[in-house]
Amino acid sequence: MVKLKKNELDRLICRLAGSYDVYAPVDIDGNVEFARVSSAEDMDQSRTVTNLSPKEIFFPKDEVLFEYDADGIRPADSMDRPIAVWGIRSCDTKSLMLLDKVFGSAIQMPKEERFQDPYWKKRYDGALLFGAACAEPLSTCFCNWFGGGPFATEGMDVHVTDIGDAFLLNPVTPRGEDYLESLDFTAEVSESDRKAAAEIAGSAEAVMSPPVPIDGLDQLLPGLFLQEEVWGEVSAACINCGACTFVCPTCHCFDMQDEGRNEKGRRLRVWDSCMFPIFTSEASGHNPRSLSRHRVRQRVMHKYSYYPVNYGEYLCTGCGRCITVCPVNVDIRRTLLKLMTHDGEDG
Amino acid sequence: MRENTARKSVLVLGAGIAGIQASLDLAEMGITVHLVEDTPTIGGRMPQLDKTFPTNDCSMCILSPKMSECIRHPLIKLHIMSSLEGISGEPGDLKCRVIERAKYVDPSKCVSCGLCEEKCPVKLDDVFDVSLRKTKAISRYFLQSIPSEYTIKREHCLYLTKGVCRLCEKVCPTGAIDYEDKDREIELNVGAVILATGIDPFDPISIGQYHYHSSVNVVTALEFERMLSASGPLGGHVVRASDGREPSTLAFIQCVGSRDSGINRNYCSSACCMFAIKQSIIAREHMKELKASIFYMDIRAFGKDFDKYYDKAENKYGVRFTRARVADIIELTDGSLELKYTFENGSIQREAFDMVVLSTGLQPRPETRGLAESLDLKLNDYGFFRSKTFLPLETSRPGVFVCGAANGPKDIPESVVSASGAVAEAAKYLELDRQDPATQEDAPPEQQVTGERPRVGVFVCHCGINIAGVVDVKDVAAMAEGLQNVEHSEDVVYACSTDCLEVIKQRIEEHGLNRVVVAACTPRTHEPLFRETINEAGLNPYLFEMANIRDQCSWAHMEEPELATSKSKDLVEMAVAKSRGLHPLERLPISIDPEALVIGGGLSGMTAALDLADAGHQVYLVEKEDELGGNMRDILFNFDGSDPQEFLGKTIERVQSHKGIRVLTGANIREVNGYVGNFSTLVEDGESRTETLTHGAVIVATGGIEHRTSEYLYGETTRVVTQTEFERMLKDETFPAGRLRNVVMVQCVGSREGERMYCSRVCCSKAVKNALELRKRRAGANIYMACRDIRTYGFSEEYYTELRDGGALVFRYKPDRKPEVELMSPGDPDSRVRVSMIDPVLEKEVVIDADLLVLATAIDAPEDNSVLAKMLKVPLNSDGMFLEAHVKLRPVDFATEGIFVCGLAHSPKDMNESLAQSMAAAARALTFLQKKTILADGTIAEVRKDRCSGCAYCEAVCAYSAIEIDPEEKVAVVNDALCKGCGACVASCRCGALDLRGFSNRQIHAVIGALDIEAVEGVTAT
Amino acid sequence: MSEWQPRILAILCNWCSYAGADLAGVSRIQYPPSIRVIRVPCSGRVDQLFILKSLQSGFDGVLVSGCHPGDCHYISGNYVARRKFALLKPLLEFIGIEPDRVQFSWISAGEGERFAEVITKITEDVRKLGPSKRLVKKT
Amino acid sequence: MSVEKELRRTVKDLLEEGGIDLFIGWERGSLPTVASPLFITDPVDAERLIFDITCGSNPAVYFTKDRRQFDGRRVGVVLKGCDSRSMVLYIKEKQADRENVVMVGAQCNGVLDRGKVASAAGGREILELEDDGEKTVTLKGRDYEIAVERDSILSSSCLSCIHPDALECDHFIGEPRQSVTREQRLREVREFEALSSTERWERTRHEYEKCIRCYACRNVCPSCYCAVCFVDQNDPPWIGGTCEFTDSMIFHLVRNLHVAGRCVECGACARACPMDIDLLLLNRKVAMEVLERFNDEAGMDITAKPAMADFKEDEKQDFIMG
Repeated sequence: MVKLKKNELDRLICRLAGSYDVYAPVDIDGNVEFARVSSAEDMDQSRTVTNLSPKEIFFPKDEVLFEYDADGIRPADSMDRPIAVWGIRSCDTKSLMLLDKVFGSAIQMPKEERFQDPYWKKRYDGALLFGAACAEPLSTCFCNWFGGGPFATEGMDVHVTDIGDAFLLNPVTPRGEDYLESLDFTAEVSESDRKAAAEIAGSAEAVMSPPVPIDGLDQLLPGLFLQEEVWGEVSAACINCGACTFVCPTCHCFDMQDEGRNEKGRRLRVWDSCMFPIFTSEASGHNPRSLSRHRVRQRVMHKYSYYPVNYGEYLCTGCGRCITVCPVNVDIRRTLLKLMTHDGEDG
Repeated sequence: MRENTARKSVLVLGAGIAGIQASLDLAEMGITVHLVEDTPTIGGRMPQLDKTFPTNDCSMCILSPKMSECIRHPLIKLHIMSSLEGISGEPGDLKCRVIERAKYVDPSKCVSCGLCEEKCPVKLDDVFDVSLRKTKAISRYFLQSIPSEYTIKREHCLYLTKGVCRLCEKVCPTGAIDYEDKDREIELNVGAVILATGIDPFDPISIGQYHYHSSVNVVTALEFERMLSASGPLGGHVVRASDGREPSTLAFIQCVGSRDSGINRNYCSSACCMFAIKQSIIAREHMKELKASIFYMDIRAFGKDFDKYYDKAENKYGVRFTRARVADIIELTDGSLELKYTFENGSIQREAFDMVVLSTGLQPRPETRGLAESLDLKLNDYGFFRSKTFLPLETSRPGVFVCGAANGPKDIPESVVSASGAVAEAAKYLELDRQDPATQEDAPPEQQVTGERPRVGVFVCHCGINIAGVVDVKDVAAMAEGLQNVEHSEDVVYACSTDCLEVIKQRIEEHGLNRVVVAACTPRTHEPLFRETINEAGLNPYLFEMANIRDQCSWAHMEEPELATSKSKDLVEMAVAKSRGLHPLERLPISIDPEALVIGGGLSGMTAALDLADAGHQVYLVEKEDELGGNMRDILFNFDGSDPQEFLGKTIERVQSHKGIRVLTGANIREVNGYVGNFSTLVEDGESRTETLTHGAVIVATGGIEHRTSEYLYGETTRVVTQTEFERMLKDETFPAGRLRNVVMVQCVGSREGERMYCSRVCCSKAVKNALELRKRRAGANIYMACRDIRTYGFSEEYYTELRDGGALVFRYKPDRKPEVELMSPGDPDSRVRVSMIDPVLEKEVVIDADLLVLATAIDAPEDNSVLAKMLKVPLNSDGMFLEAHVKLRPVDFATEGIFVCGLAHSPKDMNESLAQSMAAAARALTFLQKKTILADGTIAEVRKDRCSGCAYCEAVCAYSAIEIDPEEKVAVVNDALCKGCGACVASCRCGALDLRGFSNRQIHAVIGALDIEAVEGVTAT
Repeated sequence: MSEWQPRILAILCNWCSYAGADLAGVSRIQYPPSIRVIRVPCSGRVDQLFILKSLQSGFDGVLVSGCHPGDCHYISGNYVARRKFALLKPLLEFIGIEPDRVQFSWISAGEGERFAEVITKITEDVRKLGPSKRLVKKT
Repeated sequence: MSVEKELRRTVKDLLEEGGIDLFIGWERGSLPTVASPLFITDPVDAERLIFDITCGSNPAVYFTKDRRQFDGRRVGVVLKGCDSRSMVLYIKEKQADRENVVMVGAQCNGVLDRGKVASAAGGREILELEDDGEKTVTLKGRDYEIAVERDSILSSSCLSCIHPDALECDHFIGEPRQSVTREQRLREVREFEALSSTERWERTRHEYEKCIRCYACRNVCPSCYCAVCFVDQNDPPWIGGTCEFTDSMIFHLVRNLHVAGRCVECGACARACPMDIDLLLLNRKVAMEVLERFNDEAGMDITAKPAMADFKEDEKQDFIMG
């Protein structure tokens, strides 16, 4: 572990920018989201949870997959520099790990059939992630339901604790360790530094509400699938705006779109949302999820049943963004509790 | 055998709007029409007009669709430059001798390129543009002539008259000139003849005081119309011929050649007042500073919505209306004109104007007399074909009918009405069979293209040098070759020539083309031809698209060949883009019930019912009162002495005994469902029994009602009566006790003011008629008439003159100073009344002690019109009268197909006019009822139910009630039979649930995105 | 080619404005070769999206022309259209699209001269503005 | 009697003997700044109802969610002025039947803009919120408490609201409120109009470049109830789905035009936007044009045809080339 004085942060960022595209939380018109930075001054590290999740860095809202014309297909311009992120919270680094299971290596497949999304891998595989410890968890934070916590380090290369006048940089992976070793402007960590960090961690833990045990939810949900009434109840207030899916760090559904005329054009991948009526509209015109309750059910099932069945863990990290952003206060925690306590009988 | 063909055809003489309408109606009923026209084009007078009153509709805009429909109709045989020389035989089997004059241009070869006209050395005054423009010896009658081929005026052609020149022959790229062409005489065997020979404007050259011959700034109304016309010789920019200056003051002089017994024009030309008002409004729109004045005797704005137009001219456009006679015009040195005019009180004023427009009246065409002689027809005193009361569309010869202005001045809608009416009359001599267009299509079997990849063929036309002289057509064709899905592309000299059409068919075969694009002239004229061609080659006609690279490119960019070429390429690329998305469209058959429902058992309803029943259709005649007859029961005299009641009695008897008519009296319409051909109507009788009638058409003849006034002490004494009551009094001789010394008549009671800003049209003539009748019965009575304008239009003018000549006194009052009435013996129910009013001649008050005060009360629309209108989904105008589809050209139709209107339900009109309109409504209904099926257009809207949210915006914007929200499914449903394919609903559908076949969202999208427009960098504004 | 030539999409109703364009040609009235015409049955058919899409596709200007009020072949299609244009035009201007890029006119079948004038005017207006950039999609 | 108390009593009555099967109102949610919709069928639950500054979204949308989901039931709903206009619009657009809706208008004192509240709290989490109903709102967090001016955290749609009270309603609860004048309402539009064309363009671009095409604006909008939004249709592909600026801009322009004469200016779109795009400005501009040109305001007159389904022959046509 090393210590970085706050006035040296800019130096670190500049150094990173020398070989990486550096992303960090930035205040854009009052919204804090991850954006490219070239110095520490661009950053706003005050938010525990940014408005938008950093998944967009690795899985853009829209991206050109390839262009085509009469002469054939050309891959889209490829980026040549790796990505570094500063200030990413543990719920978000965890979410990247979850997404990597989908895009990086589909582990339910036999090895030779595993699909690896080159667009994702190009960005994620070489990324250097400086995670930030959460000194002030929010009332909407529920990472501890999923084994996380304000000082969790899963998915980070370096874990960073703000101790007031300095950051403590703790390597989590060899990549992180290598990078820290390459720095010549860090300081030794003192015992009091460690103590300060531990105190911060302790009080952060204390703020968190105790986790609700949700073990077995993935097994329980399929049994509720056909119980229309309970889904009607949990979806009654939902207006299917989809904002939850767009701010969610783990939602990753996308749509393929072709643009072109005559013999040239391009293929794009854009974010989609299961909240939209069109989401499962089939070519025949039939839509198996034409009702709101079925779309809400899909979102819950995907996160808390289908994914865990396939990949062994829930597709949710408890960041709480969906709770904050919802215009009608649909709180996923209440939804899960409701489903868990449902007596299992319809009507 | 021979008789059969005769009874299935009609000769229509004259191809103006009346002739066109009559031909179209007949042809739609399955009758073969020989349309014989003297000039080289159809269209008649209307193409000369700029705008039409009272809607300011563009005349050509509304006429040209009818012209193209007429020329394309397979049952209409057009004989241009032809004349009818004689008729022999009996009605139902008439033999007509027709001479077709030589045209000297082979229409099958002429491609209307215009090179001949350009080169022709003979310059002539142009007839169409009333000599304001020059034309050539080889020419078209006017730019949009139909047919569009050129003809030679032999009396002016140098070669034909002097044997030299032949320039046109040299330049003609298709060898169409044929100097050897000869006149041909043909005999046509027809069941009936309809004369629609039209009318001429009065030539003011003979009226010295207006200096028309000497002052260039004095013009006739028709000349002024051409000046106003955007496509006219001045491009719509009115200037004085003397100095090219825009006039700032303008005088219209009314009744030039009308209402003038001195020159045997003792009739009113009926249209000139409105014509002048229209011209003053249009001129004012062209020239914002213009001050227009109209000098008149009476403003005769008697038609539907005319008075509102008059009011608009006066109050919105500041047109000055001056009631004065122009005695003389003096030309001033600067070319301006000083008018000397006399007011009613005899005072004289002088005023200078920049220009003077003579509102020339209408007179019979000079050929009429000769025609009448050769056809053995009688003319009236003024030289119009003579028709009789009760038989407004018949001539003196059975089997020969007349319409349009040939038997008296008419405006456009009246001409159209009389044309359709004449068709209904002619039908009595014809053998009508119900047509079935769905089974008549004898096109070859259609190739299946759905699911196939588009294989587009492109044909780029040179049009001689019309296109190729500017556009590099080879380059365009080569570019097209490289476009996606284009299997074949070539340039052709004349795409529309017979041999090239064969080439197109061959290429379809050779290359397996399933879409065809022709880059040539305009689809407005040529699309039907090419559609037919590809259809002959087995393709659905809708798999065709045109790029207009002549009219909208080479002709418009003659100096910029390179840019015109690149524009042509773009247009072709866009057309190819659209063609890829073209789908075969089907014209779905809609079956038509042969029965008809006529609502209203007055004269109009009965006449329509009889015409329909005579044509073999079952008619339900529904009358809410207990007996038939309607308002006609109150008409007891006619000008000519004929007996209206006798006629009514006969009509009722015919109706009641006709086995094709079921009369339901005391019955009310409760509900109407369905659409053209398939209506079902719930009728309830007096005892609340209901019955559902099914029928294919509806005629609305619900009539009008006499306005109930409370003005002029009506109801307070028996000596104040309405004209209707007075007529009864005359008939029954039940006058009030005592001598009838003074009878005062007040006109416009309830009309032309307040909520009735319309003229009730019949009251002036009715008052004159009753006054003349009174004079017969009480010779000593003094007759005083208080009026605003006397509106005895047409031939009624004679009787007005007769009344005045007999000593009746006419006072004109203004609406703010109406005649005042007081009871002479208050409390006495039979009190005489004292009437005081201003005498405008003496300019002082006159007081008359009247033994009888007769009020000309207005005609009101029945209040329950609105209920019926809602059931039928048809509109009412602001006066509560039924509003037709188009006030000019569809005067008895509603926008909703299969529903028609006639009589007072439409607007106030007299008996003969109601008769003509009822016949017209019957004929229009027959155009549907005479078909077993009609074909819905292929270009109609369609619904994607899964996208529809049922918001009903489509329903609200559809002018034809062709789309509705299904009450059960709550999504839009298009009625294929009613949809006209305008696409207003489609563009109003936020949900993208609607689309328009043939102009689909996908197709238009493809066209918009067809061009690869390179981003231009580094160019800034210049 | 030397000078930049604006390309303007003209959406014309079949019965009046398209006929007016034909008449201009028949009368050999000359106007700039800037327009590319789409024929539609009625101005009422014009979806506002057509206009926006045209700008996005790179057209430097868009003209929509229909029948004069009262002249509509379909009775009231142009009135329905007019309300749409009445909103689109100020909205585009409001967001800062040069007002002259999108224009509307009424041209009758008899107004060949006027058709040429309208095209000349919109071409000059657009030429002054230079190539369209603001709503053009860059790919 | 307080608005809430009266509301509870009214709803209880309606459920007990007013012949309604369901009532849609609000209850306190899991966050202090946003209330949660409450669907009641049992009169006892009326006690849970609240009505305050946090009842932000437009409850009319439930009538178009899952098209005509309430058919066959008589439904009561508490409505702010804007909500009532949506309800009227629905009735005019055949999305609901007047006889099956019991409209309960309630005195509206404006609703919160959560973006503004968050800024007022400096990004710190808000755990409690107290509204004095007049001037001040107090925000409390883990270690702070601040009083902020009420107007400063109200939705901008409320600050410019000219119809705060439900016009068409069967019951009205509370006192009618003073509304702002038309000119105040259009202040921002006028100010924007006063800028140069280039400036307007720059600002528009800046705003709409933020769009992430999440369609939350559309999805919360009571007037956007198409089964398939044009932007989701691919036959034809009306408009690209990318965040490329012109794609986004055209999406928003068309949405503006699609809600022309239909937008009730409830501000739900702006509040739902995760990117805080100033969506209302264009809506207001269009509403202003609709009013000035067609003399119509969305959802105000239950008998009038909606503006874009109507026309007058002699309408202003200043935008037509002379």
